[in-house]
Amino acid sequence: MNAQLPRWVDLGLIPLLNLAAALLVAGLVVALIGQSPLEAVRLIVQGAFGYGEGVGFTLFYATNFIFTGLAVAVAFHAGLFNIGGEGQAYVGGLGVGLACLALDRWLPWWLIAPVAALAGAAFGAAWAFLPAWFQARRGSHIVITTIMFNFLAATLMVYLLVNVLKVEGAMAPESRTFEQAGRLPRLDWLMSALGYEQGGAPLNVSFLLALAACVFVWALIWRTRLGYEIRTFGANPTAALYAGIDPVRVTVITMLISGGLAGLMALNPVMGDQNRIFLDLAGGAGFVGIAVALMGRAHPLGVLLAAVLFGALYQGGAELAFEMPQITRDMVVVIQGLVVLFAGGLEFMFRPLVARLLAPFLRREEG
Amino acid sequence: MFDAAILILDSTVRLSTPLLLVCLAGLYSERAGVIDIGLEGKLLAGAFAAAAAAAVFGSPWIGLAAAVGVSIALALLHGLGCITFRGNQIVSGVAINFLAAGLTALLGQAWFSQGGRTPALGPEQRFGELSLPLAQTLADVPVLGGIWSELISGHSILVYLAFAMAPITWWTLGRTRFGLRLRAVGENPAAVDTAGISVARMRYLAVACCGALCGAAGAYLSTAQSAGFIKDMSAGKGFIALAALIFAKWRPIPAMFACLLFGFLDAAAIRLQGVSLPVIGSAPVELIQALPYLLTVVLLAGFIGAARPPRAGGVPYVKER
Amino acid sequence: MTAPAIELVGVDKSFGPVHANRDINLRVEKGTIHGIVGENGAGKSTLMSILYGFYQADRGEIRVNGRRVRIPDSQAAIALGIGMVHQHFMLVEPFTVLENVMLGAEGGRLLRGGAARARAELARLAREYGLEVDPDAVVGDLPVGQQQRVEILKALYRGAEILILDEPTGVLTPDEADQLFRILDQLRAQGKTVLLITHKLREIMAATDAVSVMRAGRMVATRATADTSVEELAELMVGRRVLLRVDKGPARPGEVRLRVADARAHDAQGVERLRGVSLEVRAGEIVGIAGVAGNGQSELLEAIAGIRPLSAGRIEICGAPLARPDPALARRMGLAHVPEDRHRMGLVTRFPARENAILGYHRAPRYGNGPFLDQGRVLEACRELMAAFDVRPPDPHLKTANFSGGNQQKIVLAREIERDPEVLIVGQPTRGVDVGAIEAIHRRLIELRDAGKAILLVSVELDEIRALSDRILVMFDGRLMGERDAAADERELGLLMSGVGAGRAA
Amino acid sequence: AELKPAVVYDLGGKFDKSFNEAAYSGAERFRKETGVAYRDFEIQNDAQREQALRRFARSGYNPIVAIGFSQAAAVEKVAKEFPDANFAIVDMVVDLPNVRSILFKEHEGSYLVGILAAMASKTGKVGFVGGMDIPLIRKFACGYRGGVKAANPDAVVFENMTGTTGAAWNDPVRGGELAKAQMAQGADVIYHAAGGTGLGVIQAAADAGKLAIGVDSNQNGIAPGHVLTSMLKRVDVAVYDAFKDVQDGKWTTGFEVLGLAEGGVGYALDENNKDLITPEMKAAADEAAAKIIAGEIVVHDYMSDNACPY
Ligand SMILES: Nc1ncnc2c1ncn2[C@@H]1O[C@H](COP(=O)(O)OP(=O)(O)OP(=O)(O)O)[C@@H](O)[C@H]1O
Ligand SMILES: Nc1ncnc2c1ncn2[C@@H]1O[C@H](COP(=O)(O)OP(=O)(O)OP(=O)(O)O)[C@@H](O)[C@H]1O
Ligand SMILES: [Mg+2]
Ligand SMILES: [Mg+2]
Repeated sequence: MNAQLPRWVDLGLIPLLNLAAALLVAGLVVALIGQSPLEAVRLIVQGAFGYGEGVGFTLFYATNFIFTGLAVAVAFHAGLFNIGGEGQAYVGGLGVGLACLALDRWLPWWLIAPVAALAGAAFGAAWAFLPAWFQARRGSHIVITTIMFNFLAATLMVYLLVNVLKVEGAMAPESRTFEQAGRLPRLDWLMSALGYEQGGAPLNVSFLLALAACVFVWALIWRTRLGYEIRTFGANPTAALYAGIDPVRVTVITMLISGGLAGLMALNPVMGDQNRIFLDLAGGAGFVGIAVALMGRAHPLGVLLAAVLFGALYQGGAELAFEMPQITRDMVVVIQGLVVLFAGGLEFMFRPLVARLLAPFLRREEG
Repeated sequence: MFDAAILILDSTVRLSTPLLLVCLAGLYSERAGVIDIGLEGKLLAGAFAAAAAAAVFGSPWIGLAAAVGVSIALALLHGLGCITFRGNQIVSGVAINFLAAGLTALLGQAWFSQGGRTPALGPEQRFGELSLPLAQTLADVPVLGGIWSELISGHSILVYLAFAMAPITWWTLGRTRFGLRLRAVGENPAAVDTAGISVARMRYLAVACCGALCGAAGAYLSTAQSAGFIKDMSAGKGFIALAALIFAKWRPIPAMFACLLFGFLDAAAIRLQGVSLPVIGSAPVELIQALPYLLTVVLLAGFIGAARPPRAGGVPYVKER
Repeated sequence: MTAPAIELVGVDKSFGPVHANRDINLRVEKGTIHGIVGENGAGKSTLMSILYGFYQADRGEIRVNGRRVRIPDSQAAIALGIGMVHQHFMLVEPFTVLENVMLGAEGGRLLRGGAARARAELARLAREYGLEVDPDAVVGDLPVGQQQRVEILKALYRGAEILILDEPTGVLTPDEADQLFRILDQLRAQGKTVLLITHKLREIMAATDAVSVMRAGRMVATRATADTSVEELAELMVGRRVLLRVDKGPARPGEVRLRVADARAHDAQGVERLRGVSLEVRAGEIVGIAGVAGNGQSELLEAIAGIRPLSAGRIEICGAPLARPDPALARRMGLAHVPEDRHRMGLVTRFPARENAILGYHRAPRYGNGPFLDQGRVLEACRELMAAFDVRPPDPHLKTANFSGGNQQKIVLAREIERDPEVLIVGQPTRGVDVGAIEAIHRRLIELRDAGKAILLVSVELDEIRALSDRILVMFDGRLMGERDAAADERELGLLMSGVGAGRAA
Repeated sequence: AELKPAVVYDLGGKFDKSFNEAAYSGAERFRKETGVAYRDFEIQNDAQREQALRRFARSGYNPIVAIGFSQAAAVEKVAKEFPDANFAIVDMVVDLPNVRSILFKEHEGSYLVGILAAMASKTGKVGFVGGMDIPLIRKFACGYRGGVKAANPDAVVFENMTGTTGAAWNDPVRGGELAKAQMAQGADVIYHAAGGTGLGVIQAAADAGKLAIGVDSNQNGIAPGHVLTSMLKRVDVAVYDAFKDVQDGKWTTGFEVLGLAEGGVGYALDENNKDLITPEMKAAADEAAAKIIAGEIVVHDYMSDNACPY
């Protein structure tokens, strides 16, 4: 039924068709509410990509999703389903924040940032360790344990924020705001090099770190011996055993890397934007990461693109809600749902049709 | 002491009911090889539909019907994605969750203008508590009265439905043609196909069952346990139910006990708050709240061996590659 | 003259770019056993699956008992009295035999009534054809031979008049195979028609009335079995002359390279599968282990390879003890291992060939520096392996699942042999492989022996064991029953394999 | 400056039936009375706070009212960027020349409903259900406890929090269970400060024929006859005043603490609960209110020392 299609069709045309279909249905919903769908799409696109600040926000959100998406993707290659990105990122925020709180009065940002990044990754990894260990050693299902660890992370963080980290006399359960040195620089230089004005967008150097993480994950998975072991274990555990790959070791290491990536995500909101440890700092990015990883087919480039798509939906959606008060923020969630549905769940819907339409043309190409 | 125990158990029953319905829903789907991470969304959509319909038409039964209908529709959408078009089941489930969260709030606001809430439901629009025979008479008999009148009697009809569904599901899976085929299609769809049965049809039936039960659970949430729909009111129950399903290794009767366990932990946590315990004294609220999750992890790591999921779970059935 | 049971006219089938069946014409007479042979990937399974309604032909016509029919799905095939035993069993492993037999033919909404009927019918079939299986056994726990019976029972239970068997003996011991052919004879005697796919030309000669040969998707010839020979069939299949006998000189054994001392091991269920096995393999000899599948051979290979921990005993490779169960360590000590089940263990079928070319050796320094794998060197190594073993197509980037069975096997063999190991342990090297490939594989193993390597060979093909081995050990129920030389009498070996024999003390 | 009012709600959303909704109704009241339109925005995540404030400021909105303590950092930043725009923030102090900070003495209002609860209780046991265990909620709880003890020193107060994730504010089922647990221990009046979760508390109390106390907005109408009263936190007034002050040219900045004296907190008395509040109860509450206003009673503010003496 499915002919082999050229890569540009599989990776370019079909995703575009899917996206278009999602937007079409979203447009119908918008029309039902009595607003102009075209205008809505224009607002989303314009809001997400049309001007500097919008682009800045899009990339800011995308930064979060890249990290959490990569976290899920790495685990996925080992056949592990890490639903715990949310909790790992939350606890990672504690690591990042503690590093900043401890050092922001002594060191410059470029010395604090690596420490904070390491701390975030280490805390995130630590939060992934037990579920990994239990899965590898005791056979407890990693999906459940990571879900449970999400709840535990929330509980731990509320406790710490309210009882330990909160500023005396302040209302909000959050840590003190970091000094200047506890803040990551913004990317104005990069944006203006691209001809944009970043404006108020909190885009910061953790975006560059996210890009580096994409390269890192790509190299790890496809270029290293460890990555080879991870993929082998994920694709065929029996063959992995045969090849002398220790399942416990691979499971634990993979989850540590996955949790570390999720923990790194906290760098963006904590050190890059809010400059303090605050409630719910992961803000659902851990869950969006699942969709991002799956839509990006667990490939870093795909994750990057999917993350930008989601970032654009977040930012463009906010813009839409702003400009069209009748469209509430819930509409944005609906649009996200439709995009995930069409680009993910129904991704093969148009494939047979495309294959049939392109068949005569492709055959000629072959011959 | 005994009374306190009865009250905790009573609360356990109430809290486990939506978990159990959703857990069994997931069981139908996953035993047929369709992983369903969208349980949460279907539960939420069901809760919304039930409350909205009950508010408009004034009857919880119409609400239940609407909930079941809407949840089945979402389940079929999930099916369309991962049965017909062979998409990724997890992505499709995630999409359902997003859609349900967004659409319930959006439609709720559009229809009722109460910020995504449905109007508060009056007693006649909700499922009331059923009083079983003799509940009044026995109420004052020690022990038995507590058990019969408090614990067993006085729940909504959906509670009895949920607890009846566990054995019914067991019987259906084990004793009927439908059940045999459903289990087979989750283990080896190719075997089902070569036996001349349509894999797609079986899987669609399974996800429809899943939708129906999620709908019932939603109706319970919004028209029995509470009196109306609130945005995001499912509060993660779909995921806990999924955990219970894995915990129970995809078997109906253990699923019931797993849900009861989760319900019990929750009920206990609710009642332990602020109570001064021996040895530790009054524990921080957070610790108590974390207890169910901690215990789950401990139980999983300690007592439950590796679970073997239905073999074909998560894999779309592809005959010709 | 009665109409043929099956007649295919101009059947054509493509999977995307793969043209699996080209313009096939075939006549199968009623009440005969009709063999079909062909190389791996020739299109045999595809053709049979079309007949069974599993795939749809793109073109062509099917006639059953002279009547033109459409077979859109398996239900239709069943209704026409066609049953099929697939190459890869179509069984639901966690189900009982009874449940598997009933699936799709339950006879009512509730299982109870149908179950009683099915039980009675199973008892009848068991009596009539000697197809005995415990109806309440869980299929996944049954040995493959029994599983196959379940498949046959399934077909017969559905009233099959025409039975298709796709490589039924690939997984059977000679004994089990004989039993199968007796059953097939009985079926024929009852007027049923059997279509038999196999790579074993001896079986074709012994069991069939007629035989058709496929090559590269085409039906190249049909012969009455009486009028043809193994040599002719092999030539028709492969398109060239094939040497069916292995030529080898006498062995020149050197020092001991592999020593297993009193090894004991358990399986996942805790059953003891190795009950004190001791053996030695010397450089420059092939030691064959004969035995009915499931008597501990798999566990022995896994234990030597470091995959399965021993509960007692010792393993020495090249004179040094294997300190812990670790396949990577065993490899470093000079061991190479061709596992019995290449799909499950020897390959990651989702990977391209080049990545399978380094499976187990991915930590070797020659494939890169530090933590990195050098893609260029991996590719080069894969090309060399493919050239040395004539893997077709020689494309390192092709997904391994898309190679035919024989070529997949060659990839595994090439990887393990070309590493120049001191000790090679091989399980079922030619299972499911066509004659052309068998010839090549056998020749390689002999070459390796002559190069002074120690080889331990496990196979359920007694012919293969006898053809290759310098010494033969027979395994039964986790123990070695005795040692014979290559010229040993087949009957005597057979007795040892079934646990009767003088050498019990060994 | 020209009047062009705007509101930014907190994460709960403008229809949270309590805090944000109060702000919304204040803005609506202003629009109805004056005919001046306003703009509002519901944020979806933390990064949007600044974004929304900045957009409003850039488009010349004035005043811009931010609801909720979580907005403080964002208001501080944006107010510095736009020194000519006027900002107001509810529930937190931002010490800038162009920001009006509005705080409420929730403990005072809670104290009053505490008195009413103690007097309405037949069992001498009352309950409190909070959303998340954060200082603001403890402030409610502490004031309530103070009022209860003042009216009945022997009274028992059960205090529970709902959870630790965002769901804590939207989980009526758990709210209901918490209420049932408290009622099982004897509580017959339960005060909630738990957003949407509180609806479950009210429902459970109503189902059991007991009493609940609403919060922030007037929630007496949710289950008439079963909501004893509601602790009003007049965010609506704060928003309305902010808009109105700009319109009337009477805008001031700095700190505003709205307590009983300023009419910023109070308890709701209307059609729905007039039969529940006896004259004695009303008298007691009003007397306490008078004393608090006069300074004779100082209700302890939990936030001042992170402790509750009651
Ligand atoms: N499901 C499928 N999807 C795509 N291509 C297939 C599929 N099954 C078979 N093919 C292609 O059809 C060709 C014929 O395969 P088939 O399984 O019929 O061979 P075979 O003769 O049975 O080989 P073997 O002896 O190894 O079993 C193969 O070379 C393969 O390329
Ligand atoms: N995805 C695919 N695309 C194209 N051809 C395929 C694909 N998967 C399998 N094939 C082909 O189908 C044929 C049969 O493959 P199968 O998986 O049955 O393995 P096999 O090696 O023939 O099994 P056995 O070892 O039991 O004989 C092979 O020739 C293989 O090339
Ligand atoms: Mg085949
Ligand atoms: Mg084959």
